Amino acid sequence: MNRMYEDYYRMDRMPTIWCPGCGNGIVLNGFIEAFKNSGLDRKNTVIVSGIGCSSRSALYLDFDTIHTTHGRAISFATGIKQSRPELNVVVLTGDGDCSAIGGNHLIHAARRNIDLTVVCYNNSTYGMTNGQYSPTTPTGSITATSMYGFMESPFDLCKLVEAAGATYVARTTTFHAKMIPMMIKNALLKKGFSFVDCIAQCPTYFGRKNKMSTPADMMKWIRDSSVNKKTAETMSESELAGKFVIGEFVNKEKPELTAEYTKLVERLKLKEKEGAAYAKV
Amino acid sequence: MNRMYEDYYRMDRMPTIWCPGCGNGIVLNGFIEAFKNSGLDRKNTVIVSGIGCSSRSALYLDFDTIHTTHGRAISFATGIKQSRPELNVVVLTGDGDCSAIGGNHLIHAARRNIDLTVVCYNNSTYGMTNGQYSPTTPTGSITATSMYGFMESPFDLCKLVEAAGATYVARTTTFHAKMIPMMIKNALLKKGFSFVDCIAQCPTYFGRKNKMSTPADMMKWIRDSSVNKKTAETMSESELAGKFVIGEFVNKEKPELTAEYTKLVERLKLKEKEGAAYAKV
Amino acid sequence: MPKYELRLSGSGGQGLILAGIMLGEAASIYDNKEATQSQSYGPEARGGASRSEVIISDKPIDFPKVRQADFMLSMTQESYDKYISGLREEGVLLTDSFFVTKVKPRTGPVYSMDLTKIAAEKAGKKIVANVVSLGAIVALTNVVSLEAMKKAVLDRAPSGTEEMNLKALEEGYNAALELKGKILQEMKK
Amino acid sequence: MPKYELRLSGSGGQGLILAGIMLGEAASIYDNKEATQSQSYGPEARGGASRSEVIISDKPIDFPKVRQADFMLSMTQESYDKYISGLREEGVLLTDSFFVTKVKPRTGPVYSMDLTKIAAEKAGKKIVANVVSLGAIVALTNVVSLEAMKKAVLDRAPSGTEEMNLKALEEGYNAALELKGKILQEMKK
Amino acid sequence: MKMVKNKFMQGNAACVEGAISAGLKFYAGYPITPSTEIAELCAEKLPKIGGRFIQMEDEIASMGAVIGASFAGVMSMTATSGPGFSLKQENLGYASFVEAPCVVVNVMRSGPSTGLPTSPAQSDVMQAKWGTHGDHPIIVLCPDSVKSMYELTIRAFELSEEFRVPVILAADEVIAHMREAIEIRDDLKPVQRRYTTKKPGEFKPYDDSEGLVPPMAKFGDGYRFNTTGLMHDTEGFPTSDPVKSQKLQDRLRDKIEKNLEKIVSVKTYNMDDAEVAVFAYGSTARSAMAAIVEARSNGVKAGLIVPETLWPFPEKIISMYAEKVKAFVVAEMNMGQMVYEVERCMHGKAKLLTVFQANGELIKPELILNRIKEAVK
Amino acid sequence: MKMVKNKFMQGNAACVEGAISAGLKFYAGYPITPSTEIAELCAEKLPKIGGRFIQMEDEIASMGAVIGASFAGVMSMTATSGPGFSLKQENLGYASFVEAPCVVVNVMRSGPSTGLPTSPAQSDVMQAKWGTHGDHPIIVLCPDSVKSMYELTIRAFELSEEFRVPVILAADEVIAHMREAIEIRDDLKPVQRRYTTKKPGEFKPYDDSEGLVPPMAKFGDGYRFNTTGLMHDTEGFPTSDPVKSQKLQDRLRDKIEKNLEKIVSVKTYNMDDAEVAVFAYGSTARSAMAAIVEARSNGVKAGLIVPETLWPFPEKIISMYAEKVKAFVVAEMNMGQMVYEVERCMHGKAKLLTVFQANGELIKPELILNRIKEAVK
Amino acid sequence: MAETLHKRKAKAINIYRKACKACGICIAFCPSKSLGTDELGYPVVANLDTCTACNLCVDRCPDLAIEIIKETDNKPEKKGDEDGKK
Amino acid sequence: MAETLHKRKAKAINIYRKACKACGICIAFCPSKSLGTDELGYPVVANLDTCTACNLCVDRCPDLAIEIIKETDNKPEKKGDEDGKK
Ligand SMILES: Cc1ncc(C[n+]2csc(CCOP(=O)(O)OP(=O)(O)O)c2C)c(N)n1
Ligand SMILES: Cc1ncc(C[n+]2csc(CCOP(=O)(O)OP(=O)(O)O)c2C)c(N)n1
Ligand code: SF4
Ligand code: SF4
Ligand code: SF4
Ligand code: SF4
Ligand code: SF4
Ligand code: SF4
Ligand SMILES: [Mg+2]
Ligand SMILES: [Mg+2]
Repeated sequence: MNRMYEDYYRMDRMPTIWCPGCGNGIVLNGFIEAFKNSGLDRKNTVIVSGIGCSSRSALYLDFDTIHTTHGRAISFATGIKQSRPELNVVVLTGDGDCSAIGGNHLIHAARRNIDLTVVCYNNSTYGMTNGQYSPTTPTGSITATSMYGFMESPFDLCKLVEAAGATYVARTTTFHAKMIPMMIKNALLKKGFSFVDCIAQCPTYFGRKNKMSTPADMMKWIRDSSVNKKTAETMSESELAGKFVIGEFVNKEKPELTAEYTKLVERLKLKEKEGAAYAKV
Repeated sequence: MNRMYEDYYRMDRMPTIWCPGCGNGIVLNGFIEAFKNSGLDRKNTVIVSGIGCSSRSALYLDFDTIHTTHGRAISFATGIKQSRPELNVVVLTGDGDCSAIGGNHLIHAARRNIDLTVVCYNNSTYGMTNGQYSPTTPTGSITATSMYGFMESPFDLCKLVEAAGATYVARTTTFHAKMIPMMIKNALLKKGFSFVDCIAQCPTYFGRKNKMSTPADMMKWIRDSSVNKKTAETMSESELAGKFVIGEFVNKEKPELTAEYTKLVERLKLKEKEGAAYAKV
Repeated sequence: MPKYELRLSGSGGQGLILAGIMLGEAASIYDNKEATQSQSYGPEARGGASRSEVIISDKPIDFPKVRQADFMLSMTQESYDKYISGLREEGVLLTDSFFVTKVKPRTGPVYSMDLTKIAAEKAGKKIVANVVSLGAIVALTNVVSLEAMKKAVLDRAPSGTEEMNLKALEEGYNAALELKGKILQEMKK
Repeated sequence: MPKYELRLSGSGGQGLILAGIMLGEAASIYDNKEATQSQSYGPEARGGASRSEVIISDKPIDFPKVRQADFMLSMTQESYDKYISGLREEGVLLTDSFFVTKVKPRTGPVYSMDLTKIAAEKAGKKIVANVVSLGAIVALTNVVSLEAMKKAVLDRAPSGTEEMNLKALEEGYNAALELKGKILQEMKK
Repeated sequence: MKMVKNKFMQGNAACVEGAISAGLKFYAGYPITPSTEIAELCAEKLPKIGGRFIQMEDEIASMGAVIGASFAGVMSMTATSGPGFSLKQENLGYASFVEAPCVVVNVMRSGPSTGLPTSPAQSDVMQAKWGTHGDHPIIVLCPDSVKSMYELTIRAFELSEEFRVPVILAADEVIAHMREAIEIRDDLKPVQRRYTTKKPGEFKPYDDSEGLVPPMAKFGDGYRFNTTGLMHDTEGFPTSDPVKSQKLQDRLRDKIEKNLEKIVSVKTYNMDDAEVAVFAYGSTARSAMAAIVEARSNGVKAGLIVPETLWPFPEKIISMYAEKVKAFVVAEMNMGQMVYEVERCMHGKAKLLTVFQANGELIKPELILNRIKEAVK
Repeated sequence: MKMVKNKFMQGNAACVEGAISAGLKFYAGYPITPSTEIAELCAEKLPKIGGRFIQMEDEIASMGAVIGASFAGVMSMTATSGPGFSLKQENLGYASFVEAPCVVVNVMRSGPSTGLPTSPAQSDVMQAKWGTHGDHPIIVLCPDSVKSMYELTIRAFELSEEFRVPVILAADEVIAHMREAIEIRDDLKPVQRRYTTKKPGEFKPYDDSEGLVPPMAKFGDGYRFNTTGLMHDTEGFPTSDPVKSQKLQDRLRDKIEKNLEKIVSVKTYNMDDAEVAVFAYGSTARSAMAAIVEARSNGVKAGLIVPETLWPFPEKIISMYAEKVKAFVVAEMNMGQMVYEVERCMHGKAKLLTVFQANGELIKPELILNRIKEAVK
Repeated sequence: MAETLHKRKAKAINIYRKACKACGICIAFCPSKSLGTDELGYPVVANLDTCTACNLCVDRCPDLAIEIIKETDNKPEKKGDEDGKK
Repeated sequence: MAETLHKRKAKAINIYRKACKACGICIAFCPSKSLGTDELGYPVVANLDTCTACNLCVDRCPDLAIEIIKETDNKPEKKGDEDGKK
């Protein structure tokens, strides 16, 4: 392994359990690069993950890490952040983890605008359980539970968290690997709920079932399905079906929950003091 | 009780448990009017509800009714619809039921575009448990768990289900009582996931805590906070904060899940037959 | 004093839950007795009849629910109808004579008082009818001392309303004493 | 036949799970014996060593896991290293000589065969190396009849590949028989 | 004509075969190892027979969908494993309380929490009975072979319809993932639901005058009935009447307790003259079988009791044997669960020895054999 | 200086007072009757003392948040009732497995399912022990007065920190909603967590060489430790090694089982010469108390056993009294739950009579008295 | 039907006292102030003549406790304290 | 630093064989076709001269198994089969 990130990896846990060519490694490296560039203090940073291939990320990072239950990472993260607002809290999660079983926690964290950074490793399948359809599986895909072609429509997770109230929302892909650190860094530095959707390949299940026999084939499909945000604006809904729109969608300021709560605590303290002052009179 | 709807109510269950001036009755009457006008067959219609004051609606309606668990009405409805696509399935639910604990089922049903009609009695509080804040409570409001003012932002449920993929989305209020039947009727007739957000008053908890001492006061607040969709388009995000935008937001066609599944079943039957034919050769 | 069970009943807005709590506080905090208070919950508690139950005793209270009440206050006809069967035949009944108009004949004493009217006219506000009742309860039952009751009421009175509440308590107490006297006299006859 | 335990091991893509299933089918469906098959699961099953276990017996099989295997096939060095300790000292070892190069000396017989090469050269495709192995297993162990094994292989062969699979089976069977003969001869020496 | 097909298949596949034979037409689930094959096979097979599959967003929703389908009159099932089984508990309690027939398969893996997701355990057997809040009727079956996974799945559907109760098939990973030959029968009639013969207006969904298990109506048949998870009266409407409440609770208990002979099933081996009884279920019963055979060959009179019904617990049989044997050996792949019941029913009449193991591996016969030997020492 | 304030308050309020005395600084919950007052009081009081409250989107998230806060080093609690308690089970198992100290209050209402939401019951007591999948350590306390709700809440925090285990306070609606006078003490020191004295790099979060309960580190202190719900080794990383797995499971059991004398607490009344022992807990213990007093005044030597610790179950005490008394009477507001344990521990040594009631009403003393009388007949 | 001399649009405003919860909504929002309140807070007809039969009170009544009989309706006026319940 | 005659941008392309999973991504997307594959599918340097040191292979390698030493870098070339693991 090259030594670029060896300080951030738990080297004794390597190699990862990930299959050859799995996109998870690309996203994880991108996260480390972003963290390095963010200037944040590792000591004050907690990595939270759920269950899934992607969620194993937490185990490889030399941070305070907590590998929680399937779908619930964001709720654990919420407890950490609201109880200790001085900590930077990052959630590394999969499309299944954060948008199937965990969809509700995702939208509520966005609504609350709690200062979490959520990175979704979006491979449009449940890799860990051998490749069933997920809420982000493109319509028509073959998976272990949609052998006749997936009949539902996928979520556009960026649109969803935007509608829910997130203050930073962006999407990139493992093909666009250089964009990952940039976006995650912005997300880390945003004081508010931020979400980065990283389209990634699961060559083992999604790829193979959908006639992409190598990891590179799947990355080519990702490349060919990607559309720049600017370009996308000129396209119709039907033209955009099955495409991944890449770019930053939201980057705005809004009062952040834990900071507002701290203000309340201060306010009540003050009141108490004033109360005490009155009492003395 | 006047006899307008006596055929649709379970008269022996009357009066409702709802407080004087509760908005739930207005929405429920609106639903009945809509159903009458829809031309749908009551025999083929199932009403599903969760738990909450609003969810008690199911008990008063002379239909096949199922009063399920808190937040899960949509998942029960999904099972009913996917197992028996010929049934019309209606979900009567509250803001807590469908967007707090049940938020995930809501967005997933919208994503799947399963033919359900979901009517949300949105009183921005948990009436049944005596008025805590809910995911639709306006920022700053006083509730049983936000005695210092609610610090989070509310969901715009219409935007949320639109982003999730719903094919019919509209909002009205109990003040605009005449619009309720119109919108619910459109929702009932839409072959796809439809959602009607009905802003309603909980005078007992939300009203009283927020200095609206009578039900009419709370309806006046609703009236004064309502903005027509057209007007809203000309307003800025900050101008729209705390407002209820009224109107139809989505009304589109998209393949519906259970119908698509029926096609699959037919296709496989055909294949089987062809297979059998081959076998005979 | 042995175990004494009181049930205060009326409708949602009449402040009877609070009255029960103040009674319990008077007994347990200021009179150094044992007391438990409980109340009805649930959807049926919305509007309709509401009730607050207090048990007062010198010894620790085991079973904490009122079974056959020794005393009952009814501030509405509906609550009277609903709960009267839970009052011991010899138990004491106090009603607000304005709201409770139909009372069945019974063995135990019936005190019918203009509680709400007293509150409005003597203390200044209808809403302190619950405190008027507390005064009457002290006079009629002696389960707590008037002193303790006063302290408990003062503890709970929003600042600025202390006087009104004390007035209400006293008016209730006095009116009830008077009525009790009359009735005892009548019974002697 | 008493209980006979086989372990087929190799890497993920070598079709050993399927081989185990076909072996089980041959025994249970066509030879009317009892058979169980099981395999390793889990993240560690991704890449790395994979194994399929088959137990064949005349009597109902109680404990369904292989404990001390009577036979082991290793198609990779890694799987050999990982599982060899589970083979009885007297048990039969079959390896793919191309992939398994380091075999420790042992009491029981070691058959080292060019299974993959046979598949590629004699049957036409590397991927039927698993079926070649099955042929060899039949020849070396007699746990199932060649007839039964053929039927089981045919059942599972995708249409169009029947011949190739049968060929693979036979080639494996013949090559193993030959080798066995040789080795027995050697042992006699 | 009875057609028997011999098939060599996984326990999970046998479950799906059994379910389809029994009449399964609706499956809702969320994938989880080691139960996933059940979902995948249902996704493949159900549309071919006019049934329907849906993968829900989580296990809670899956359980909801299954109950919905049940009231829609469609035979329904879901399958999961530990973490998902925990999530289903609330709706499982609902199903039990509203008496919705349905089948829930829990393929037990090593826990608690995520545990060892691909390794076997038997540590959800108490949860299967007590996992949801409140008292509630439940039936739990436990297969010890691929064949019994097939047969008990069918039995699960039969019992669920006969008693209007969710039936849990508590399989362990070993049984779910191993392959054995089984006979698939073609002549099975789908399980039938008992529908009311009453007319709309006369029908009450929880009419206790019709016996302990009231017949049902289904949505769309014009009955306009109501169902609620609130305490309810015979008409299916909320009540807080203590008498009606107790009556319902009693009936829910009695419909199981008074039908034990129809429900409880226990297999015994060599118990006639046994001095030591081994109590084991699921794949552990296979180890126990090897152990008692070995014990007998060592001259120890050991017998084996294998409950197919874990709940209701076969109290009487255990009490009866407790009077006869010197000792019980309870073996389970957990830290001690069904042993609580065995000990309770033994009433101190015999010695009790145990083999508990919760490390992701099937218990080896020697461990049980050692305890058998200890028991007669 | 000890300052005692007398306050007349609800059980739920006493719970909040106790929690705050113990050091509560974080509450996450989702409202549900009859526990809601706990959330409301925490929302009001916590920010005043520099603590924090959050209302989550459901009970699952609440439990997750509480565990997150626990690892962040903040003393945390959640409260719920039956349906919510069922939903918390998965994460409760996680908390137990990763040994996150926290307190979960379950105010029991009549179930199953939505049941009678405002009426009392004691029907989640088996669930409290067995509700989540997999074997797992847990402690369950049960208050029988407002005072004991205050005290046992404090005790819950103490035990949870001492044993790194989630502690469940299983109150019933009667105790939670009734008001009684209690003494609030001002001199209580907040419960302290045992933190590691090791340096980063040396610290292992599950180091069994440090005794049965390893000291903790918290997030943000530079330890860079890992926690996982997968089977884990002493360093907190996944393992599937059977030996390490069994070792962890054994330690989790032993940290409770080998500390029973520190954990188990039982109150007895008049048991010295009792011929009949009544076993009752929570508000039912109050009825039972009335019953034994009445029984004694009728000349029947009745005593009362009130477990403050429901789990671990006070086995030894029950076994001991079973040898002494003629009969046990078990009274509970359910269809029979703790009775399974009582019967088990009695080993057939005495008669067993029961009073089960699950209709939303507190059991009346007469019912218990009747059984006491029957017992001596 | 006979023409009437005044512009009265409603023949009657029926208030079903047993169904009515005295919430006051109908009164508060009647555009023509045709409704008033009795001492217990229940609605009463204040002025039938001003009623435009707009039906807003009916649409907004949560409890179906009010009914407008239009001049053009054939429906009879409610009699006395009849409840309207079956 | 001494000028070189050719336009070579990379001093070396290090492939860490033990970390590499032979997924082929680096090879497939190298814009300059500088990487090739050995018989087992592992990447090998096909042409160091064409490498533009764009680093795309590094960014896209999931396993940090490849490294570009630029001409301008001071870092030494990897030696032999050294693993790079600590
Ligand atoms: C409650 C629960 N349900 C189901 C599972 C099984 N499970 C583990 S990971 C997973 C899906 C993971 O998908 P995703 O988050 O997209 O991760 P990926 O493996 O694709 O990276 C599922 C369904 C579980 N562990 N817990
Ligand atoms: C699992 C679970 N959690 C919590 C509750 C308590 N509960 C009942 S209704 C309700 C909120 C209802 O809010 P909403 O859906 O908005 O209905 P409303 O009463 O406002 O009409 C809650 C929290 C419950 N019944 N079940
Ligand atoms: S299964 Fe898919 S997601 Fe999981 S490690 Fe393999 S390639 Fe990656
Ligand atoms: S509490 Fe609020 S929502 Fe519930 S019935 Fe009363 S007014 Fe309506
Ligand atoms: S119909 Fe219109 S005008 Fe007449 S009373 Fe009703 S609201 Fe007023
Ligand atoms: S709106 Fe209806 S319920 Fe309210 S006061 Fe008017 S008639 Fe009565
Ligand atoms: S740095 Fe660029 S040009 Fe050089 S090998 Fe890598 S991808 Fe190819
Ligand atoms: S991308 Fe990395 S892991 Fe894949 S082949 Fe190239 S060096 Fe190896
Ligand atoms: Mg995924
Ligand atoms: Mg609401």
